Amino acid sequence: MELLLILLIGILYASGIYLLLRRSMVKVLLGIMLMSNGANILIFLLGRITKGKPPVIDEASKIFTDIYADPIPQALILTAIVIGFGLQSFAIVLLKRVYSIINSDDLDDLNTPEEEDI
Amino acid sequence: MSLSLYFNYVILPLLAISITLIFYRLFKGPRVVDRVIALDLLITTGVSIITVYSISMKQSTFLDVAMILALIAFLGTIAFSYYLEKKGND
Amino acid sequence: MVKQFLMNLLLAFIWVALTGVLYFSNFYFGFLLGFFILWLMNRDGEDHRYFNRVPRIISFVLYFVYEMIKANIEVAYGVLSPKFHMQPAIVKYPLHASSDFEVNMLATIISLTPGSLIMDISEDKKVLYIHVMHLKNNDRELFIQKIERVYERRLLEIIR
Amino acid sequence: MLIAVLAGLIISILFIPLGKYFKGRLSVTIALLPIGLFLYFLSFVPQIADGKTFSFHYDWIPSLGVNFDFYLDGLALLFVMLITGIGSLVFLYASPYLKGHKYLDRFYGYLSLFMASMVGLVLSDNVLLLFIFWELTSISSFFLIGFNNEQADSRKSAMIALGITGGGGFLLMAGLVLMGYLSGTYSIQAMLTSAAMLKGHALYGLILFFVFAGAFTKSAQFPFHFWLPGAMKAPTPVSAYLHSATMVKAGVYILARLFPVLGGTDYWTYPLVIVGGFTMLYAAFHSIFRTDLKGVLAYSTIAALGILVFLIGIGTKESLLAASAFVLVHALYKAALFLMTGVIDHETGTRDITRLAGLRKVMMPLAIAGLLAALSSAGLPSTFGFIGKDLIYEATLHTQGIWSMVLTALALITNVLLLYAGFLAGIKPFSGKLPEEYSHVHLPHWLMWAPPLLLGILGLVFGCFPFLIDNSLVNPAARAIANARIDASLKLWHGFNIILLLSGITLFLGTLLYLFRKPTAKGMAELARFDRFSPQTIFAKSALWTQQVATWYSNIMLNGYLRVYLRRIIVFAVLLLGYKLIVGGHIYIDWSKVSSVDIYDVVVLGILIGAIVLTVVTPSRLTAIVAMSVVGYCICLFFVFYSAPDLAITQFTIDTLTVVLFVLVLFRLPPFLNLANKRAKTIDGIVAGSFGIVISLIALQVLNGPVNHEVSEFYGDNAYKLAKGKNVVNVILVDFRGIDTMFEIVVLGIAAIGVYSLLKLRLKPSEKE
Amino acid sequence: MKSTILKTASSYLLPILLLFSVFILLRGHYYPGGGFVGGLVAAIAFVLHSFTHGTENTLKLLRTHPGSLIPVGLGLSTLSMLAPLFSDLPVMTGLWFEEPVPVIGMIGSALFFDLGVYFLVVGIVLTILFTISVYSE
Amino acid sequence: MIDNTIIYPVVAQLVTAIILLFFWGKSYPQRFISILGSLVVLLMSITLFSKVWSGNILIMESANWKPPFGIVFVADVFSSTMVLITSIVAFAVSIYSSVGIGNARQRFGYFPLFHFLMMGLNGAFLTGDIFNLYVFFEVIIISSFVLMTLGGRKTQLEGAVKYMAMNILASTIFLTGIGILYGITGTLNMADLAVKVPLVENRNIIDITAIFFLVGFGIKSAVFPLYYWLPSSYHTPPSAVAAVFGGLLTKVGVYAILRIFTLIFVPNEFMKIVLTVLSVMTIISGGFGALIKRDVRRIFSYLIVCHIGFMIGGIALFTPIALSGVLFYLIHDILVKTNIFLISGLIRNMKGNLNTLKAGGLYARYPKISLVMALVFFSLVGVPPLSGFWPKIYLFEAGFTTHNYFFIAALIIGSFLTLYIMARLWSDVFWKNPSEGDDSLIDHFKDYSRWKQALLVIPICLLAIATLYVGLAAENIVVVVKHIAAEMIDTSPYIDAVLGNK
Amino acid sequence: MIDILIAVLSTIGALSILIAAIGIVRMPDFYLRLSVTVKAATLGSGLLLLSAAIYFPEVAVSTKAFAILFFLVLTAPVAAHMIGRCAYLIKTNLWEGTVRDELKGMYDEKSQKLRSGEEEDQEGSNH
Ligand code: NA
Ligand code: NA
Repeated sequence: MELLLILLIGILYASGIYLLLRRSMVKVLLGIMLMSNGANILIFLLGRITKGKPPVIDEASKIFTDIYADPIPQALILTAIVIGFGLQSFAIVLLKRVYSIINSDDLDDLNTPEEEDI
Repeated sequence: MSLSLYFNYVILPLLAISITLIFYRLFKGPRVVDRVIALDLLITTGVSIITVYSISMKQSTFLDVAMILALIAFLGTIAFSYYLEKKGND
Repeated sequence: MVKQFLMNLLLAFIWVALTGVLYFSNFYFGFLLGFFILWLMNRDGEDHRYFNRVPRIISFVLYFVYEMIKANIEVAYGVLSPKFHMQPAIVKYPLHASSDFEVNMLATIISLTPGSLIMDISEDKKVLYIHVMHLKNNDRELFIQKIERVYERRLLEIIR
Repeated sequence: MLIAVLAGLIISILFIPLGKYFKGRLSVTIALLPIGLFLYFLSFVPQIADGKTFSFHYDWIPSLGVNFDFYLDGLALLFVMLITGIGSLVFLYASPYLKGHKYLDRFYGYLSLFMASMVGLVLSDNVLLLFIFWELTSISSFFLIGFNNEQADSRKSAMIALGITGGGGFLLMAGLVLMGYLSGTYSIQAMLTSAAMLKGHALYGLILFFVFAGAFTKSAQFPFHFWLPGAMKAPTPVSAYLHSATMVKAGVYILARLFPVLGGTDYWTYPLVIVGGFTMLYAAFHSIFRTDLKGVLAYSTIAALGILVFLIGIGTKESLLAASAFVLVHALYKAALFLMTGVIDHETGTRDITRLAGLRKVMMPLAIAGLLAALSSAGLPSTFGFIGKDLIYEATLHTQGIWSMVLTALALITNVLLLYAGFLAGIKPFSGKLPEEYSHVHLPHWLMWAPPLLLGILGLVFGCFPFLIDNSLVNPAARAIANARIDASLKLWHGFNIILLLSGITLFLGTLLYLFRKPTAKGMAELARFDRFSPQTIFAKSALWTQQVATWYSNIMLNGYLRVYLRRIIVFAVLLLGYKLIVGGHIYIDWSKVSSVDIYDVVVLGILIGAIVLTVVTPSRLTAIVAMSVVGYCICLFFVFYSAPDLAITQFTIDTLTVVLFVLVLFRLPPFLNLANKRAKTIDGIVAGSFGIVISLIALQVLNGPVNHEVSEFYGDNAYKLAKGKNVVNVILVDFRGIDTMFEIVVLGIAAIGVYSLLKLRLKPSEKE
Repeated sequence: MKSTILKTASSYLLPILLLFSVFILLRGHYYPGGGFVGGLVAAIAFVLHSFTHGTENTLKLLRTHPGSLIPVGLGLSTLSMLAPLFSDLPVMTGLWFEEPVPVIGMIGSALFFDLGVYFLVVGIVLTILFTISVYSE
Repeated sequence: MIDNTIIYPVVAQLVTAIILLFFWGKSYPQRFISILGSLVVLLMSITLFSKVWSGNILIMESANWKPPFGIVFVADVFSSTMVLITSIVAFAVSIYSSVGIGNARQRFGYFPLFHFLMMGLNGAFLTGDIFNLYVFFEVIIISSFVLMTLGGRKTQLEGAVKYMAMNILASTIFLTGIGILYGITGTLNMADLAVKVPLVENRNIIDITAIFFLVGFGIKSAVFPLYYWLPSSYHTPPSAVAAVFGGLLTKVGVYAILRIFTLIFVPNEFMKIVLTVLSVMTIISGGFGALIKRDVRRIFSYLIVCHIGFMIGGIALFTPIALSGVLFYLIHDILVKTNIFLISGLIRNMKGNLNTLKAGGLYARYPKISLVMALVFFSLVGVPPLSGFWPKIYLFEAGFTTHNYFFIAALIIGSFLTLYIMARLWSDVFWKNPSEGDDSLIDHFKDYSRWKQALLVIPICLLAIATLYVGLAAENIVVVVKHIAAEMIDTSPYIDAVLGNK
Repeated sequence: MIDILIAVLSTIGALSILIAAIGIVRMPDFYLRLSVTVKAATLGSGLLLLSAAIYFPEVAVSTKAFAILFFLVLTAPVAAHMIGRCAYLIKTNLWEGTVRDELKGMYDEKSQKLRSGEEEDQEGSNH
């Protein structure tokens, strides 16, 4: 399974970067999202994966009686997801604002000739 | 054959085939509404997969995830309808 | 008032079910929580009497499940048969139900029944537009009758 | 001593900003400062003459080895007397010269700053302290050259001067730090013990390069000389003081000062002799083509500086003695000429030699001053200049073999030309017939004519009575430079010898030249034809070229296209990572660490990849979002499969909300346009793909390594016992690593504020920024 | 959107979702869930309401601008982070009541922290979404 | 030593920001609270610094968990110095902002955002946990995004889009690095990492991980070829915002590089070569860019890049002397860069324009303020004995020690370009007469009340005095930076303090 | 015994979902796809959830399963209705085999208000 996830990580990063290199701001945003997903899975995988053993202690016991998945990467990813959500929602709104000014989501239309903005 | 194995080797593969088919529709479209219902169905099937998985793994904890999915999945569909209705077409 | 009370009670029950802790205190807490949420909503209450409905509800549910399985088999047949022999149609169904709640319940039930799907309710809430998979012989009257007989009348009995 | 140095700084700090409250009332009083300092340092003369030296130490930055270490020896004393002495005269002179000027007090502020820095420079024993004052002189010079800053060419000259001297400054700094690093001290006196080591060190050449660069730029040696004529834009007292008598000699000073440490080798001698020699010839030649009085003086100053560098380069006792004496000689006559020029300019409004004549009739004292200075510059017997010239010839003649001929010839030619230039400046304006237009001209305030006259007279006095200064100033200075005993007694009369002959030839040829060659604008225009080969042009061109290269480069780098920037960043990362991966080699799969695969894993993965592909290729924005949410939901399933329910929930909820957000935002947007051509897509595909491969390979390598779960086991063991929770992830989030969560929600809060403000805030046009 | 069905559905889904969100919030320490997800679910409840009833009506229902929940939630979390300072403990140290409380279980600063997160998330999501939808209209 | 004092500069900023949020929309009380809050933080930072300076490294184990299990905050001399400088800058900028930032922006959250940003910076300096560092970085970038777009003019948005895209990329790369590091070592505590990373057998993977951090922090600190966002964006926000950005944001990247590359990854030969090349190119790129620009803030933006190169070069040399130089430069640069952007705002107020070709005559009009500005400019150039001069001694010396002549050449070129550019700027903006009849040249400053004028000028003077102190009392700074450099070379006191092996 | 019950229920459930999946691929138009999927999938999920409710002995878990079922039943029809309505509004084509479309022309183009077709009579009678 690890190998498949490695493949997936590579694809997520690659496609994220590919979209990041587009002119459309929406695509850039999607690229960012794909990449952050890639990073999350990378953290998840590199913390080593465990199937079907969530890090939740049983109702009855006070400590783990079985093996359990590493909770730290999960906590890190959670934090990263939440932060990513904050950034992405702001970015999406920025997109809207940009659109309402230049009437397009082509980033090249946003470039201002330097003389204009001095 | 234990129930756990049955779930793992029969039910889950069945559901896996289902989501593959559903995804085929999502991939193919042709219209966005088709994709949206495929997505909706994908999530419903996802709820099922999680349910089955929790039986197969004997971990009821996963049902919590299924619960959240069941509760808020349709918001996405509503949002897409909202979009399409406002926009008029795709 | 009654409806609010019932809604509140329902919420308290859901709470108990969710937490899975069958204590009176838990119920009480759920009730308070529900009250708070309803207070938040502050909707105008409509009077409804909820007495002796339980047996009817149960029989209706059972009947509905039966209908659902039956229809599901039909759908399965429709999906799996190599040739399409559906006769889909959008049919206008004149409503007897009047309140939002009634209409909604009816719509949900019709939607859950395989082979039929609510497209929309008219602005004046007089008709439902229903998409049917098999409008047998293109006979809309028969379909309308069936809906009325099987679902609407029973439902209204329970609710009203 | 510290007070002596800092007094000027303090005065300047008070004067520059607060000047307007003084309103010029104190301008003469302020001259008490240099006069006081002059007298203070005068008191050291007898002791220094006896061979004593004085050290002063005050802590400043001991940890860095930079302290107020002052060292007063003959060399320092010579310079400090010049600085304070001429400074006194200039301070007095400037008072009437700039009378009523709006920024007179500011002017005095800069001047005090300069004087203090110059005093500090020559007194510093610590090379870095020296450098500090060195740079301060450049800065004060910048402000003084640009004093009339409404004029574009004033500003430009100030810029050029600062550019050249500042640039050289940084090189000098590198050199001084290198010396300090190699010898382990920044004290020049302490460095003397390491002199042999430094001269033998592999980096000796580099040190010399740096030091010479600093000295040549400061002392206006070819090819850096051209800032000096430009600096004549400064008010004339400034030219007299900074750009002739003192500051420009800082370069010479540092060469002299470092001579015992670095000097005396071939690497030292050849560059200095060649550059100095060429500079003196070049500048002397150029001086005779000028028609602007200050231009003439500027070039002759450069020539004099060339002579000094030349002499220090030769590095014999004779030459060092000559240099010591010539510093004084030149300062006296050149300052006099400048001050005199200032008066002429001030009174007649012109400095054009071709128009000036007969002024002796209206300002006799000035004419005397001019004459004395010119004669001294010509080296007429009984002037101090004569002694200077003698010493120079003596120095050149005392070199070995063929060199002696060549160098002497060079000196001769230079002297002839300089003589001409001196006459031109000192005699020409006063001789001949007074033009009508200047008949109303009269003698200015006595503070303006007395200083040049005094300087001229001093030249005569020192020339007639050289014993006044030989043992008191010149010998100690030469001694300090050579770090050896020198006891030459300066004499006006050496008897008939070859030196006298040379002096005579110089005088004869120079006078001849003066009599037969008249300065004309035409001559200058002729010379201007060669401007395109001049260092100034070359520097200007290379500056322009640099500017063009910078423009070209910056426009390529910052072309405004985000995707280009991102692509470069990625390529950079891929190159570094890829290089390391390839170098590291040995990529393998450790099957023992790979877990089994279930069919649903594969299916979900397949769908995930399909959804990614759809996101990338779809032309419909909405489809892209649908596909994106499939990506999210599939990842959510993975999280469920691999034991992360909390993650699954969060991922799912957030994905759904993101869809809502997108949908709310997007419905007004036009469809995707196919904006990229195939080539761009291919390149981007390769870049992105290689990054993906790199990441995958890295992940594989990490997985092959061992794993450490010490921390997570601690969490698992203590989640319930100590933190009273059973969902370890949540316990981590609110307890073990609660700080993360705290600030993570701050991020969210900020994002919300941002969204609100971004959409709600509308600036009025009146909001300025 | 003018769908009657959705309108009706959302008015009974709103209380259910809200209830559910509190449920998720309170049990987070023991099961999957917690303040963050709870807050998201609560926010989704209101978002759904606003889809059908319009943002203005939802705002009326809330009685106050959701943005004001941001400082409240942030403040609550910050206070529970800082509370240990008063007993000379490092920040964020869990402080617990001795006895468990029925229904909720152990009550400690972590719960208040999560509660702060809950309010904050509701405030944030609603601020973002309502600002956008008002802007879009 | 366990001490809650460490967290006060972070918490106090947070609390200030939250209180400010309760005063949403009311600009008058916000100004007051902001200045007061900044003052309180400044006092706390001074306390923290003096505690650390007089004693040991302080740590605070958040949630009372021993490292490496909990997130630990560590105040060594380095971090407490950074916090102190940041607090000085924050105090000055918050005074300046009360007038320098328009009412509209103040009502829409400028002050809370500003304090959140400062909180993030202080947190980033103090945290001893690498993932927590990431979180604080995110706090920093999100608040900077918002501050950058606040007002939403087109140029602002243009800058913000580029700024965001590249910074988010940086964060992702940084996060990837953290993930890899966790995968290798299983820990996130920086001291623990410092112990565990050297024990890892596969050195190659450690080098690779280091590259992730290099690229991530390199983008943040605007190193060639990762610097594009900076010149594209820093001229767009209001000057007070640009001041904080210019002074602190790139420096926190440098801080992170210094921290990570001294504590966890010690640069090997390969890394040193890479860093040298980057530094040389950074200096050239920044210097060239500044040379061709005619807008004051664009010039300053490029100069930031140029001078980042000095610091990166110092890190490449990696000797105690070099690190002392870098640290000294860092302290100097924060104060000066902040101030020059504040100055640019003042110039804009005075001239209504920041184009050097149009503006002019400031010296004649406001001689005293101009001279304060000149002092700052000369400090920037490194005119001795002002603050920018001293670190160069160290850098030169370290360059010679390590025979890194490329860096020395770049240092000279960079210094020279800076000198030339600032002199030209002075000549254009201060000396030259302004072009006549240009409508864009309006003096708003003179219309302000005395009180408002003072609020704009005082912070500039305050920072100028701080700069002057750094220059003239360099001994004190030298002692501090030498101490820090020693801590960087020998990290065992840090590790022992955190992990408690005494 | 219980195991067999669970196996049967879950098999039917999974097959229902499979049918829904086949349906969504095979059905010729959007409305039919929608029609097929919602019910079959809801039924299938419902049966699987029932299995889970039986499988896990704890009351809390079983109620959870029922709660999920309840939510699905509550939301799925609404979602289906919304997307179906929206598809019609944006003029998604009906299959050519469709025998009757009484909704045609009933939406007001601008306001998207849906007429019942009966108000004319009323209004007519009022006149
Ligand atoms: Na969280
Ligand atoms: Na949680």
